[in-house]
Order: sequence, then C-alpha cells, then structure tokens
Amino acid sequence: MMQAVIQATMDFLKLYWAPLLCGLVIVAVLPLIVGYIVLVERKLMADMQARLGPMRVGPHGLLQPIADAVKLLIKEDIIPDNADKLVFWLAPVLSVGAALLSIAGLAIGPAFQIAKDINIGILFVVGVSAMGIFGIVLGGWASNSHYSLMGSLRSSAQLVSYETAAGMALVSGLLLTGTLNIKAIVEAQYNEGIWFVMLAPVAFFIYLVASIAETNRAPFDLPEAESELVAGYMTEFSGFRWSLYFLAEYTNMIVVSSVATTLFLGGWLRPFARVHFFNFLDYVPPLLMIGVAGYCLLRTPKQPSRVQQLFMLAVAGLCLALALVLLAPVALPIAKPLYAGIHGGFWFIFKVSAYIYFFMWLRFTIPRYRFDQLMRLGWQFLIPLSIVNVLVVGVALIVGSYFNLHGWSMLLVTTPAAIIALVVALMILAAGQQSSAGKENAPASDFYAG
Amino acid sequence: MLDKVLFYIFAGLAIASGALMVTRRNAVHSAIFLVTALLATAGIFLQLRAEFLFIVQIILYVGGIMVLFIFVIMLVNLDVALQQIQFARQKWVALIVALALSAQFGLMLWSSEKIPGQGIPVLAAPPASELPANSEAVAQSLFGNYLLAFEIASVLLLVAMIGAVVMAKKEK
Amino acid sequence: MEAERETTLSSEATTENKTLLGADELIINMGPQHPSTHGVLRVKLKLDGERVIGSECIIGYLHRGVEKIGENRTYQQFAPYVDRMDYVAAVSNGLGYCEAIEKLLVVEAPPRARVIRTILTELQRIASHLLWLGTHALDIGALTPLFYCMREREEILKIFEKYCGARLTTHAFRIGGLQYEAYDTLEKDVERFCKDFESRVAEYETLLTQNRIWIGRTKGVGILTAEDAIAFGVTGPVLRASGVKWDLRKAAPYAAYDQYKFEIPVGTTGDTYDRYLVRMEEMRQSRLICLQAIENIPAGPILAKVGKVLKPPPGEVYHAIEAPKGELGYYVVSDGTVQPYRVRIRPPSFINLQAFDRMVRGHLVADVVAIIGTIDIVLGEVDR
Amino acid sequence: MLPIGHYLFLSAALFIIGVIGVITRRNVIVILMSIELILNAVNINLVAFSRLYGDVAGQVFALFIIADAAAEAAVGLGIIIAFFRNRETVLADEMDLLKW
Repeated sequence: MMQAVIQATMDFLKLYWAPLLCGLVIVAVLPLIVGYIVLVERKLMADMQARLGPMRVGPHGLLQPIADAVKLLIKEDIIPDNADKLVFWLAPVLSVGAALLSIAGLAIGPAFQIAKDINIGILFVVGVSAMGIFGIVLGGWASNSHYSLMGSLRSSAQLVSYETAAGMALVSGLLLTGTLNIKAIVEAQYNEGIWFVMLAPVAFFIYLVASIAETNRAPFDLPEAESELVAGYMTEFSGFRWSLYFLAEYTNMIVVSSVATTLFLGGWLRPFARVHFFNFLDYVPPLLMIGVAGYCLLRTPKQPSRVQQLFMLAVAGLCLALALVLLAPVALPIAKPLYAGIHGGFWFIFKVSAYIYFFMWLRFTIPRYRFDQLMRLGWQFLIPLSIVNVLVVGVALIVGSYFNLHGWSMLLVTTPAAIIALVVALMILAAGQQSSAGKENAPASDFYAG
Repeated sequence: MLDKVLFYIFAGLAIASGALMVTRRNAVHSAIFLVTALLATAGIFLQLRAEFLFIVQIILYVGGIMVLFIFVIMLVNLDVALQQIQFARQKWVALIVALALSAQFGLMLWSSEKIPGQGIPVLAAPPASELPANSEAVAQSLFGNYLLAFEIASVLLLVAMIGAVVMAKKEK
Repeated sequence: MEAERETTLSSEATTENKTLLGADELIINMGPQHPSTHGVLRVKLKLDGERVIGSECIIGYLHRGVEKIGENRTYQQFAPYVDRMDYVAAVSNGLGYCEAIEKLLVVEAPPRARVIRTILTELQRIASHLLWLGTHALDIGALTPLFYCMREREEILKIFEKYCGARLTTHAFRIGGLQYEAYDTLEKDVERFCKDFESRVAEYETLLTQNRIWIGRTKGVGILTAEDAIAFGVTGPVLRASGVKWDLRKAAPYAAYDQYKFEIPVGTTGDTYDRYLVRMEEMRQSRLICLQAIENIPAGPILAKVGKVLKPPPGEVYHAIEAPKGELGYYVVSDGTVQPYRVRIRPPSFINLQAFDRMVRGHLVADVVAIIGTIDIVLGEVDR
Repeated sequence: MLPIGHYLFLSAALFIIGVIGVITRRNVIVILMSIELILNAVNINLVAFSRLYGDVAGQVFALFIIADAAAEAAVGLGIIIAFFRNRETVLADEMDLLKW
C-alpha cells in the first residue's frame, strides 16, 4: 500500500513536475508582483494628485512594497471575540486560493502556461476566479459586524449580477473563435489578422465595465467603500489576513486583465502580427527597455545618497539586460526560436499593464456609484445590452460566413452589428432615464433580492 | 493509479463533507461543507474526463447557487435560528430510511456484480485518449439531439426567475 | 421629545430578530470612529436593508466647554479659544468674537483694519469651502479633488502664516482692530492667489460638475425645502441652496462688506448638488471680494484706541457674522468686570446638523455620508 | 476510469446522506441544501455511465439537472424569504398554515 502511494506520487511528479514548479514560482513571486502593482498604483495616484507618493523606503520608494509586506506580517493578528473562528480563518484563504488557482489557466505567451491546453481554458479561469466571492461573503459574515455583513451582502449581490454581464460579453467574444482553449483563441486572432476588440467592441466594453465591478475596484468599490462601510468585508481583518484579501484583489485584477487581453486584445500577439510591414515593431520592446535604462542613468546623479545612486544604476542595468534579452531573438538568427516566447511574454504583460493602468486611472478620476445605481447599471443596462450583443454578433457571424468573409473584411458585418448594439444601448439608457425621472427620490428598494 | 488516488481523495472528501453538512448546527457551516462536497464532486467529474461539466459545476453550483444559499442564510438571521432546535425528532425515521436505502443499493450493487449480463454491464470504458474534445462533444449533443430539452430547460429557468422575483418581492 | 426618541431607538436596538429583510431593522453605529463622519460625530442609523428609516446624531465627543472657559478668562484671553471651535475657519471665528466685543465696548475698528479683516476672512471662507469640497468629494468616492483642494488651501494658509505666523488657529485679529500690520506683499500674494484660483475652480468643476456619477450621487439627495430650512434655523450655504436669499454680509453688513459688490448664489431644490453649486459659486464671489479689497486698502492705524484692560460697561450684545458654514453668533453678557459674565455661541454647524435627520430619511447608507459632507460640519464647533 | 461500482457506491452514499439530511433537519434552507446534495449524487451516476459508454448524453442530462437545481434553488429560496418575512422563522415544522 505504502509503495503504491509512493509509486503514484512518483508518477504524478514525473508527469507534472514542470507545471508544479511553475505554480510554486507563481505563488512565491506573485505577492511581490502585487506589491509592486500597489506601488505603481500609489505612484500613479500621487502623480495625478500633484504629490510624490512613497519616497522614503528606497530610491523613489522602490522598496516600499517590501517594507509594507514586513509590516503586515509582523502585525498582531486580531480575531474578534464573537467571530466565527473557523470561517474567519478560512475566508481570506479561500479568496486568495481561488485567485491564485485561476492563474494556472492563463497563458503568458505561447510557451508559458501552467495548465497546458485545457479544453475549457477560459471558462476555467473565469469559473475558478469567481469562487473568490466565497472568501468575501464568508469573511464579512464571520466578522460578526454590521459593516462587514453589509459589505459582503453588497459584494455578493454585485458579483453575481456583474458576472452575468461579464459572462455574456465573453460569450460574444467566444462566438468569434468557436473554442474555449486559450491558445486556440489567440491563434484564431493571429489567423484572422485582427484583434477581437475590433470585431466585438461592445462586448469588450461590457467586459471592461463588468470586470471593474467584479474586482471591486472604483467606481464600483462599494463592498469596501471606505467612506461608507469603513472597509466593508475587510473591516475586522488585520495584518496578514488583511493582506491576503489585498493579494486576492490584485491577483483578480491581473486575472481579469489577462482574460480581456487574451480574448479581445490579441493575447501575446504583437500589433499587426502578420503584417511584415510592421516588423519594425519588434524593436519597440528593447528600445522601450533601453529608454527606461537611459532615464534611470539620467536620474542617477540627482539621487541624494550613494546607496540610492547604486540602486538606480542597478535598475538601469536590469533594464539593459532585459533589452538585450528582448533584442536577441530579433537580431540573432540563432535565438530566433525564442522569439515567440520572449516577445509574446513582453506584449502580454504590456497589454495587461495597460488594462490595469486603465483601472487605476478610473479609480483616481471618478466618484463612487451608489448601490442602487450600481445594480441598475448592471441589471437594466449591461445585462440587456450583453444579451442583445450576443444576438447581433451571432447574426453578424452567420452573415459573414455566408459571404465567406475573413479578417479585416469581417468588419463589414461586425461594425453594423456593433452599431445596432450601441443603438439598443442608447435606447435602454433613454428608457431608463425616463422611468427614473419620475422616481428620482425613490431608488429601487429591493436590490438585494436581485 | 493516479486516477485511483484522485478518485479516493475526492470521494472521501465528498462523503465526509456531506456528512458534516448534514450534522452541523450552524447553517453557514453546513453551506461551506456543501460547497466542499460539490467541489469534490466536480473533482470526480474531472476524473471522469467530463471537463465541461466540471467547470459548469463550479460556475453554476458553487459560484451561483451556493452563493445564493449563503446570501439567504445571511438575510434570515442566524442568531435566532441557532437558538432553536436544529434537528427534528425523526431520527428513527431517518435511520430506517437510510438502512432501507443502503440495503437496496447494496443489494443492487452486489447482485449486479454477481450476475454478468444483468444490472450493471461489465464494460470497459474507452481509454481517455479516444474521447472527443469534451466541451465540443457536449455542445453538439446539447444543440443536436437534445435541442428541445435545452429549450424547455431555458423556459424552466425563465419561469423560475419570474417566480423567484415575484416571491421575493416586498409587499408594499 | 428627544429623550423619547432616544428610548425608542435604544430599546429597539436591544430587541432580537434583527434582519435585513422583512419588517425588522438594523441599527448601525456610524462613528465616532468612522472615516467619513468628519471628526467625532456619531450617527445612530436605523436601517431597513440599506435604507435609512431613522437617525440620531450623538454629539459631545469633542466638548471642551468653550463657553464656560469664556467666563473665566478676560476678554482678550478668550479670543484664541474661539479659534478652536471651527478650526478650519479660525479667522472667521475670531472676527465674530472681536466684533462682538467691539460692539460691547462701543468702539469701531479703523477702516484699514476692517478691510484687511475682510480680505483674510474671505480667504478663510475659500479655504473652508476648499476643505469641504475635498472631503465631500472623497466621501462620495472621488479621491483626487481632495489633493487639488489642499494645494489651493495651502496657498491661503501660507498667506496666513506670513501675516500672523500661524496657519490653522491663527488668532489673527485683536479686539479693536489688528495686532499686526499687513506685511509688504500681502496684496500681491492675494492677487496672485486670486488670479490662479479662477482656473483652479474651473478645474474642480470639470472633475465634478458635469460628471454623471457625481450628479447621480448628489442630485435629489438630502433635499431640504426652504420652509424646513427656515424652521430648523439652518443658515449659510445650506439655507441658500434651498432658495432663501439670506446672507449676513448683505443683510447686516459688518467689517467692510458694504463697500464691495458681490452676488449671493442661491439654489432652487435644496439638494446636495445645489449646495455643491452654491458653495462653488461662493468661492468665486469670495475671490471677487478679495480682488476688490486689495485694490484699495486705506492707510491709517490698524488698532482702535482700546485700553490694555478691557472693562466693557454692563450690558449684553449679540453679534453675528456670516461664517463659511452659516450664521456664527456671539451673545456676550458683561457685568462690568474684566471677564464676561456669560458667553453664548451660536455655532452654524450645530444648528445645521439639526436638519440631518430630515435630510437622510428614506435615503441609502451611501447618501448618509454625502449628506454629512454636504452640511459641512466641524465637530469642534458642534461640540464646542 | 475505475470500475463503475465505485462511482455507484459514492453516489449511493451521497444520496443517503442527503436523504438523512432532508428527514432530520428542521431548517428549510438546510433541507434545500440536502436536496442539492441528492441531485449531485444523481449527477455522479449519470456522468460515470456517460464515461462508461463513451457517450456524452449522460453529461448533457447532468447539465439539465444542474439547470433544474438552479431553478429549484431560486424558487425555493424565494419562498423561504417570503415566508421568513411573514413568520420570522425558517423551520419546517412551523410552516403549518396553508395561507398566511
């Protein structure tokens, strides 16, 4: 019996050592990545708000995430007396577990995917990441506090409603490929020579809005709305548990951006991947890196202390090394086979960053929705629009295949479809305004029941 | 071998959490254990190479229905509910029903393995490599042979949706 | 009446069967430690789901007995204390107090002092409104205006600092005029600020005024009709947003306001959006007043002839000014000694807070913070 | 895959656990959850046989059962909420009036 178990384990390891290793690396590195995303967010926020942001820990606050992590780790772990201990313990773990697990399905470049070529690809990512909702709901309930409970009620209602819209948007995107396999989706975009965001712009828009709501980001950050519910479901959490929630939130951001990138923005493909005329775009990544390195070098003499100067030099060196790595597949014929992997990774991360940047930009710019407005937007605007969009995209595809259209010529049928969807959207909006004008002071009462 | 280990892990998990679900006093704990049982079942589906069903189970059952359950449990406050007696005085009925059911199932399983050609067919399942891509196959079957059933199911869901809205609506 | 409501609320708070749905309510305590109660306000909200069906403000967490302190200090000694009431508009507090005592003493500040007082008070109004705008927008979820507002407020505080050395609790005025002569470049500083400020207000307006979410969050929220507003004794921008054109700067001019031309913005519906618009316009008008005032600051003494020891004749006086938040009144009774017999202060925030319950009923939790923000309370003033 | 008996045993066990739950619990929500467990047990059977025969029909029917479970949960929970609003209880044996 013992031997059989050992045998099974060995078999398992022999088959799956590579994904396991990748998984370990992701679990180990992701907190760091998230930490730096938070730093970038704070820096961006500072930039937009006419201030400097973190500057004290390391040059330009570059070591701030590490300091924050240490602080969170050594903080006292408080569990409220009347909390449900088991659930309180379980909830953040669930949240983070679901978020990390869903990363397994993502493909960062054609070469790097943990769970390779799963048949249900994108559904796996979406479905597993949706399980994170349990962490939020149970965490809020277990804290035994009214603020937490309201936060988790809000969040479950919000997630359930916006998941529908996001799912429908994904369906209209998937109609274009006819497969769930992530690799096949990107390859379809390569073969068509066009990103699906052009063919299904309305679906992309719906997914954009719904993904912001799903990750509880402003302007849909009601479950943790600071000014209303203190911190929503996280109110009673502190120290490491709290940071787990934080980790989950930012990981979810990465996940939704990756899904959008894969399905709508051409995944790891360079812009105009099949057009030789645009081959010069291959030099953009190394040049970008060299530019960053140059900027760092330029700023080095202005750093106040020697340590900081060295640090800046190190960053510049790192960027230069990256530039070399990115340059190699383009310049050296020997390294040509590495092109897809390296440049694919670059473009994928670039697009994901752009998507996340948009999230952050929104957060600093616009106020927060009220809960009834959020529900109305979800149920009365996004969901009908997404259903209509699925229909029109389907019809457009049938018409397109009837005329045997491919690639850019598909725009001939999908653009009218998008316009129809937009007109419907405007009609829905107009109708909504008419109906809400009469009851401006009486916001929908039963939004929890949704 | 891996198959077997996975099955035993998932099956054990499913039965254990099922039992815990039925015995916990606290309804939220029950719901959590039901979620575990459902996830374990999803694992069984995966072990049976039903990938599509696996993810549907997770999205719909775990991510949809169970969230609804927990939501409702939170709405109908637990503090009150916990003070009430959670178990009906039907232990004996339950025992008898359970025994009868297990006897029946046991007999069936036992007899079917005894007598070849009757009950459960002693077939060898096709190897996993020969199966068609799962979601495509399910889709073809769903929108081919079972299109009418699919439509009826959608009507059922619509009816349920309307019913739920009417039911949960506040009387003004 | 108050006590009765208190008991009904608290007795309900202890009953069982609290649910979110159904007939039963949820009692939720907002504050005193809550990110958006602007200090230490505690609001007991009775909720049905997310809808507010009752509310009760519990105050006193910042009570320092300012009025009682006034009875134990000389007239001059008490002057710095009033700065600590509405600590984001200290200059206005000081102006009200100084003018009240001047009325009691029957002296008048010299013209130069009055003009400089006007300039500083109007700057203070802008600063106070800026802080209100920033925190109000933050409560509604717009993070960025706060920092822009702080940037402008900083310019004003710098002017204060140059003038009297203090930034927040300035103690800028003295009974009978000013202690300090205006520094050399005061006019220039104010002019520069006013020039920049024009475009800055426009910047905030682009961020908020036409923003759909902002409109959705503020329009129709916390409506206070003109009748209600008058009945509650509400003053300041809150009253004016309800459509009542009442501003003490026009109605009972003090300092040097009678010399300047300015408009009094009024709202129509009395909702949060109107209050926002009114305050934005008030900032513009204040800027205009400052510009007019620096054009012609009369020369002359800055302090009227008052003795070192103030002994007002026995009697009483009520003097009110239009502070940024509303009518700030001082009722001072003198018994002829060096200390006031009684100082009673009518703080605008305290009175305006009375309308809170009327404004939140029927709204959602998210609107509560918007309404707290829109009343523009400072707890130092409410509790005194 | 393992011999079909394994799956049938698992399915039967879950089914019986579900039945015990339905009979012994008083909380209607938990009863509903037990029913979900029973439906789930049935699904295991269907999928196992579908694998055995190499035919996806079983999986399709499992899908229908999941859809049915969703409908049942929605309506059931709607009834529970409506009931709770009126009677302040979720216990099955206190639901003893035909009309309220």
